[in-house]
Amino acid sequence: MDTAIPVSEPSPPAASAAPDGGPPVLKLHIPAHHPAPDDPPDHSAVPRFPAGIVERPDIAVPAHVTHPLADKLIRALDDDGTAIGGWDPKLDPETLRRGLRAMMLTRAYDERMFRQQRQGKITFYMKCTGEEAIGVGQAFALAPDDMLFPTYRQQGLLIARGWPLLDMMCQCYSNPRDRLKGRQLPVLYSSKEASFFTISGNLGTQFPQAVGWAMASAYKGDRRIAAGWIGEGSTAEPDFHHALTFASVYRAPVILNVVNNQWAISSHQDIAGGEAATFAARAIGFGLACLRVDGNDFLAVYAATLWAAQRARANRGATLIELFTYRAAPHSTSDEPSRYRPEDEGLNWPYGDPIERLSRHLSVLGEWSAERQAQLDSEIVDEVREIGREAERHGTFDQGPHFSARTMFEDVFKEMPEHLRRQRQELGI
Amino acid sequence: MDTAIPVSEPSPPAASAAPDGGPPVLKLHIPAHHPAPDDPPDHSAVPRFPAGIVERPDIAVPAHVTHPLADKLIRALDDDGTAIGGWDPKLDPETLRRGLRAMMLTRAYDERMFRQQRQGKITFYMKCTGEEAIGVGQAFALAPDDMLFPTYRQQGLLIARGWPLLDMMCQCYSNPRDRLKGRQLPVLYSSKEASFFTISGNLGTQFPQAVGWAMASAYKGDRRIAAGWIGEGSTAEPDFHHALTFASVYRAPVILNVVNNQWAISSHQDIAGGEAATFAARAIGFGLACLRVDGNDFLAVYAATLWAAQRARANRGATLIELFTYRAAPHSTSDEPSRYRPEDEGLNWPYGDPIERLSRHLSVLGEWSAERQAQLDSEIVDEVREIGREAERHGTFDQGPHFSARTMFEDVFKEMPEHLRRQRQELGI
Amino acid sequence: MPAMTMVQALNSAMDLMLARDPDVVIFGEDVGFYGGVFRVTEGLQKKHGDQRVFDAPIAEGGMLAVAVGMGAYGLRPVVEIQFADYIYPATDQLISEAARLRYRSGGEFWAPITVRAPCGGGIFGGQTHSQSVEAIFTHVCGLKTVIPSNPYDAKGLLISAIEDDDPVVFFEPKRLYHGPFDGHPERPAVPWTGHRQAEVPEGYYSVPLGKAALVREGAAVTVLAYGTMVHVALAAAEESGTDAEIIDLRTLLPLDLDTIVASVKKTGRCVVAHEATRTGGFGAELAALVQEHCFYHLEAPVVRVTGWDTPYPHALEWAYFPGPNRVADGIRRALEG
Amino acid sequence: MPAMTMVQALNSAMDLMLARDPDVVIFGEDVGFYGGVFRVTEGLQKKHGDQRVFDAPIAEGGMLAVAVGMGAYGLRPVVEIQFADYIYPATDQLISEAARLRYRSGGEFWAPITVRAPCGGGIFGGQTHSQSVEAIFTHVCGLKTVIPSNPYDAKGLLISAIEDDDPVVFFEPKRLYHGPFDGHPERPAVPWTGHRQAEVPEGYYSVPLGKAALVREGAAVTVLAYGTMVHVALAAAEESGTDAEIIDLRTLLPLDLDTIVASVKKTGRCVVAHEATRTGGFGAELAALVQEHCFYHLEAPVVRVTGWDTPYPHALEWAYFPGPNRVADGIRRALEG
Ligand SMILES: Cc1ncc(C[n+]2csc(CCOP(=O)(O)OP(=O)(O)O)c2C)c(N)n1
Ligand SMILES: Cc1ncc(C[n+]2csc(CCOP(=O)(O)OP(=O)(O)O)c2C)c(N)n1
Ligand SMILES: [Mg+2]
Ligand SMILES: [Mg+2]
Repeated sequence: MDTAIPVSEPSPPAASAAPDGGPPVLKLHIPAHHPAPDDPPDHSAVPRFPAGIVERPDIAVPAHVTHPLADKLIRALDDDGTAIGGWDPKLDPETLRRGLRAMMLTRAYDERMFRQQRQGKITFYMKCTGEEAIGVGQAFALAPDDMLFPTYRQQGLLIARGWPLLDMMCQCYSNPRDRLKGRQLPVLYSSKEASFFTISGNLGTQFPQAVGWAMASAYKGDRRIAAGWIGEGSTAEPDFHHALTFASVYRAPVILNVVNNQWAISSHQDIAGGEAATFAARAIGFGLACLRVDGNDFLAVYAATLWAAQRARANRGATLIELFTYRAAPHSTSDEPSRYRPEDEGLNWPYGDPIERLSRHLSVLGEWSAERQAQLDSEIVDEVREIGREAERHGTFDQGPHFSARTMFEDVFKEMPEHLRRQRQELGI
Repeated sequence: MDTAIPVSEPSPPAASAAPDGGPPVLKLHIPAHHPAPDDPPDHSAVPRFPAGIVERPDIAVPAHVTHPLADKLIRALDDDGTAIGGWDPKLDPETLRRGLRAMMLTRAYDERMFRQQRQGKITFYMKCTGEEAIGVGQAFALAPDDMLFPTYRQQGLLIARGWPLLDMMCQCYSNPRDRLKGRQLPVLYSSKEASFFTISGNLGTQFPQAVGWAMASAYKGDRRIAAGWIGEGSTAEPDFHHALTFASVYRAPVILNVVNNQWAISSHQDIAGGEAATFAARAIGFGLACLRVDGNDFLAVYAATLWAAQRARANRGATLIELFTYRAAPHSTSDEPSRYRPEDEGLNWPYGDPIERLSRHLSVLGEWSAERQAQLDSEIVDEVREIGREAERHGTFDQGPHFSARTMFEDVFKEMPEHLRRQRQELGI
Repeated sequence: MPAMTMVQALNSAMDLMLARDPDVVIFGEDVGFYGGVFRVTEGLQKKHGDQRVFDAPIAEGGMLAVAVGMGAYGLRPVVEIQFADYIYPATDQLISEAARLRYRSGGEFWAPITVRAPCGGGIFGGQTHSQSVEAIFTHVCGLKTVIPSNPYDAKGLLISAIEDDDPVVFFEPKRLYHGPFDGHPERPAVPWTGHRQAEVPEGYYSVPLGKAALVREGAAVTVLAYGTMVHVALAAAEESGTDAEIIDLRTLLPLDLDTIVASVKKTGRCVVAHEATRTGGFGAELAALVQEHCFYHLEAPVVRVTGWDTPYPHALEWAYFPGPNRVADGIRRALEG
Repeated sequence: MPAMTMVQALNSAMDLMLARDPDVVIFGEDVGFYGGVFRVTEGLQKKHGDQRVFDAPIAEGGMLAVAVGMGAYGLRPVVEIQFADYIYPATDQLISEAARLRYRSGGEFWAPITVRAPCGGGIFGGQTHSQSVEAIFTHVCGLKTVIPSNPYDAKGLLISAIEDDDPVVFFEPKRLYHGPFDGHPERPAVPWTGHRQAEVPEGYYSVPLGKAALVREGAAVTVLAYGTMVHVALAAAEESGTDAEIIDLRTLLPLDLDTIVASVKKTGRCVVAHEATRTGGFGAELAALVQEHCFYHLEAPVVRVTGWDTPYPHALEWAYFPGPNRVADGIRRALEG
């Protein structure tokens, strides 16, 4: 009888042998950077989904029913501007016009402030050009006291909630009317009144905070839900994982939005893991509901957000929404997209421009006309210019005035501790 | 003509209204703790999967073909000890006996060292009782120079690779034969020779390190792959997310193993997000292959690991394997499971004990007998006792000897900088 | 008055705050049903319900993030990090978020979070269950940092921390959970019973943040310590027969500089003691401050007695730990100059 | 010898190391095709291929983790963190892993990683693009910390860092990328061209880690500075007409204590300057060391001139930044005692 079984020698072939006649050595896969600035724009890798074909499940379905939607694209507006399918929210024309106006205001605001940076009046700016349907459409679908945890690219949320442009401009100028006392970079707004959380310069951090706020709301038996936003690039941060984990474990009443605008500065969404799966699909492994939406389709954005909001409010848990769009603007005023992508890539985006598409839709409905569009255009230009001038009268970054240096030591703590008082003295103020 | 569209008023009902007549207020979901210590053990929530029914895809399939496996359980050994289905690796009896021996050795080693702690000879210990098929089965399926990034509960890997128990024991005693110079808690082994990475006390950190090692191996055109392990509780850490993200983006040749032993100290796997989805399903959102395996089935563990290894070696990327098992032992010698779970919960685990199951299988094959089992039992007891005595002769934690305090200042850096030399002097040695 | 261990005192503080304030919630790894691996939250879930005291996924960063969101809502979350050594994954949410909210929002948002974490060595925890990481947080503006040395302070300070509207990092020297520890591992363990500072009122009281305690009066040298090192410093003073004045800082930030300066101006000599690694430890800040404010009263350099600049080695625990002999030696050096 | 900016010098160091050592790989956010947001890796991917220089997901912790695994394999990864302010998510892998591997494995495993990160203010980056976080890392045993102040050192030190077998955190003062900065924002920006230390050999050379540089000899007071503050200190000395000796530390850990002590023993006075928040900053360690080693030579307390203990406020950049006036004032206080 022999039980003296040696333990040391494993049975499979040694590592150096190739299995199944496959390739003999390992290779590292680096996602290709494509297309390069000099190449013609190429969106051939972006699948074309027709509008109206994705079914709209009941908000009460188990999460897994939504999982096949991770590989589709919810679209309500077709290329001709007609609304079709179950995801058409059937908004009245008045609401559609309000949506159009808010999107246009957002774009005009962005344009002015971008120029202000070029003129040296502010230090920095970030536009959301091409992504206006997201901020505006989502704000429209949420209740005004639902709490928002945005990134720097959802100014549309604030504008759609009617938050004064003047206030936003003064933040960018860091002038004495800046409610943030000149402490934050331009565009990192905060407004408790508008239920809009203070935007962080650190990517991702707000995403699980939204889950915590939602947990608190649920704990208190409140009715308000929370919504968080994150860029597709930032989904690689731990915060994304934490948001999904905690939302799943505690069934938090939150909407988790991934804005996939294809780029994270110069890195294509492939570098964030978009090559092998959609970002909506991240929900599957956590048993969360997911929707993947044409982010340039105001109607689809609105409808999907409303679906997720109703689901959350009904204690059915969180939904991850991937908003598929394109960052038409440079990343920020510090960015030089001409170094890493073809200049006209945005113009060729297969899902068009959100403002044009909604405008066309209103026309198709017979609720809009070239004249009304032109009038609204000039109205908005005037409005932004006028408010802009007023804001500048309060001070610009380059010319001042600014908050006094005394204020630098405030709000670090609720009450100023002794050592900060001493430091203030040391500064001689 | 009226384009003066107000922006401020959103259309959906205010937050305070309940949608669709649903529940009026939000509620926070806290996963129930069940069953309590005084309740009868209850595994009714654990689905019973029969053996042999899950198909084995070709290793070359696209990852998504494996995704339905996230909700199944790969089993090769049925309850009677018969191997069935496509995942039977058809190992020869000699290999099976070697596997059995390594598992038994692991268990006997654990038992001795646990007692050593109770006797005050070491400070701390962690057993892997009930999980032996994982360490041993996976080591058997990997090449001896594949790099392992384990947690503290895969001592079976080292033992199956034939690493001397004496060395492991001396680490636990922190005696002068401890290759880690008394610096680490017991069980946090390290062996470059055995391609076994230094175990961290910080949960999760090793998981993305395995991906980095695999990327390096691919970068160098090597043939060795890496494998990492993580507990189901620790999948909530960022490291898990990083591992999946980087493995997906760079198609790293790595096997990512989640050992779901139902518990993380006193927290049930529900607290890690196991209530809403399986841990294998986490792979889906990253486009990685996944397998979910009966971790108490030596054959299934071996077969699944070999599948993932061959796939990785063929440059087809990473596989996430969930090894479904039960932590039969207390979390560690510091733990008191009687405070949070029924004492006999483990005995009732529906998937049995891995050692008994492999032994039964060998018997069914006619390759084993009660006598051989008895003889192996006593052989192993003797072996462990003998090595144990030898190890104790080198010193125990309580009695010493230990490394000299001089060595405390070594290996912080490759060369000792001046300030550490001064501190060593200050200690007077 | 009942004698409480530090564990009981901390438990009592949370029990009271849960009862007084419906906005207090407590979560962390294993804190719910089990009551925490050090049993500090024992019984709280049973008494206050699992909506108020619950287990969290193993994600220190996630816990802090969720706490920030809860704090912004209006809750007062108390988060347990199982060991201070595992706080690193939470640093971004603590430093970039919890600590900065109020400032960056112009005072509109803040997060009244208390982060509890057992710290320090003395239990053979090896390098990942023994760390003292306070210096990482005292460097961060917007955070308060507290380390109690006895049950009475532990309860009173924890109540203050939970009531505070700024984020507080609250480190609990785990070696003190069940008894004072003078740094002599060879002597039998002493329970808290009988210790003056283990007489803890069952009801509500608080110990203010930012106030140090004079635990031993003396004229020859000032010893600045906190946590376990307060007891070690006392032993060192007794054993060396030195007329040392010992100050228990209790709160590192905001620091009670007045008490420190008054003492050092009196004694003219100063020793700083902590378990953390030396370089860049909080002792560096203390030495810097003392020489800034008491330079013309100092008769000798400020001496630092600290953990070495190495990880905490499992089997060499007592060669690493700055025990009474090393503190006494530090005192001697401060006296000799 | 060509004049190089700091950006060019750093780029040249990496270019050379990629060419010399096939085990060097470089990754980080936007470092590949684009060449980094500060363009420090410009052209490297094109020249050395995307297997050697590539973009990483936005996950600082993931990058460090992967670098540790690569290091254990035998590579020499160079990781760029886009701004030092974003290093916090990587602290766990840096502190608990990279820094401890060698120790905890008894010398078997280590990770020769270089972590590059632009640090400091001066570009109106607001509170999340201006931080100086070196003190968090100098407190961690097992890490080396480097901050160059000019192109010559930047290249030589980066080469040393990449060649070093221990993990090195390499902070690059972003305000110095394109020219020296004396702390006078009102004056026109100056390019590196013409600066003595911008004469950088195109080939291989190294500046050893752990050696400070005496950048100005003087007898009245010693100023310890690093990074941008070296230039500010020089301006302060000139403008105040003080006979100040200025030491550029270059490496904070291991620290060149001998050079510091020799100087302070000579001058009897010492000012420490850094941009980071004061409490617990590296200046605390320097002040503590100086008073420990030079107590009987000191004629006045060591003065710290630093960033305030607040976040770096966007519009109050120059009230926050410790400019030449404040350094000169610190010098004056050190001289007056
Ligand atoms: C933690 C952290 N890392 C890095 C950065 C620098 N950074 C700012 S924006 C950005 C790209 C973000 O891309 P994405 O998440 O896709 O958002 P988008 O800009 O496309 O809206 C990076 C890397 C940061 N702000 N925070
Ligand atoms: C970062 C970190 N957080 C917390 C701990 C404390 N801790 C040690 S083991 C453990 C439970 C781990 O559970 P799991 O991952 O399921 O592994 P298992 O013990 O079941 O094998 C915890 C919370 C730790 N070691 N590291
Ligand atoms: Mg993006
Ligand atoms: Mg587990």
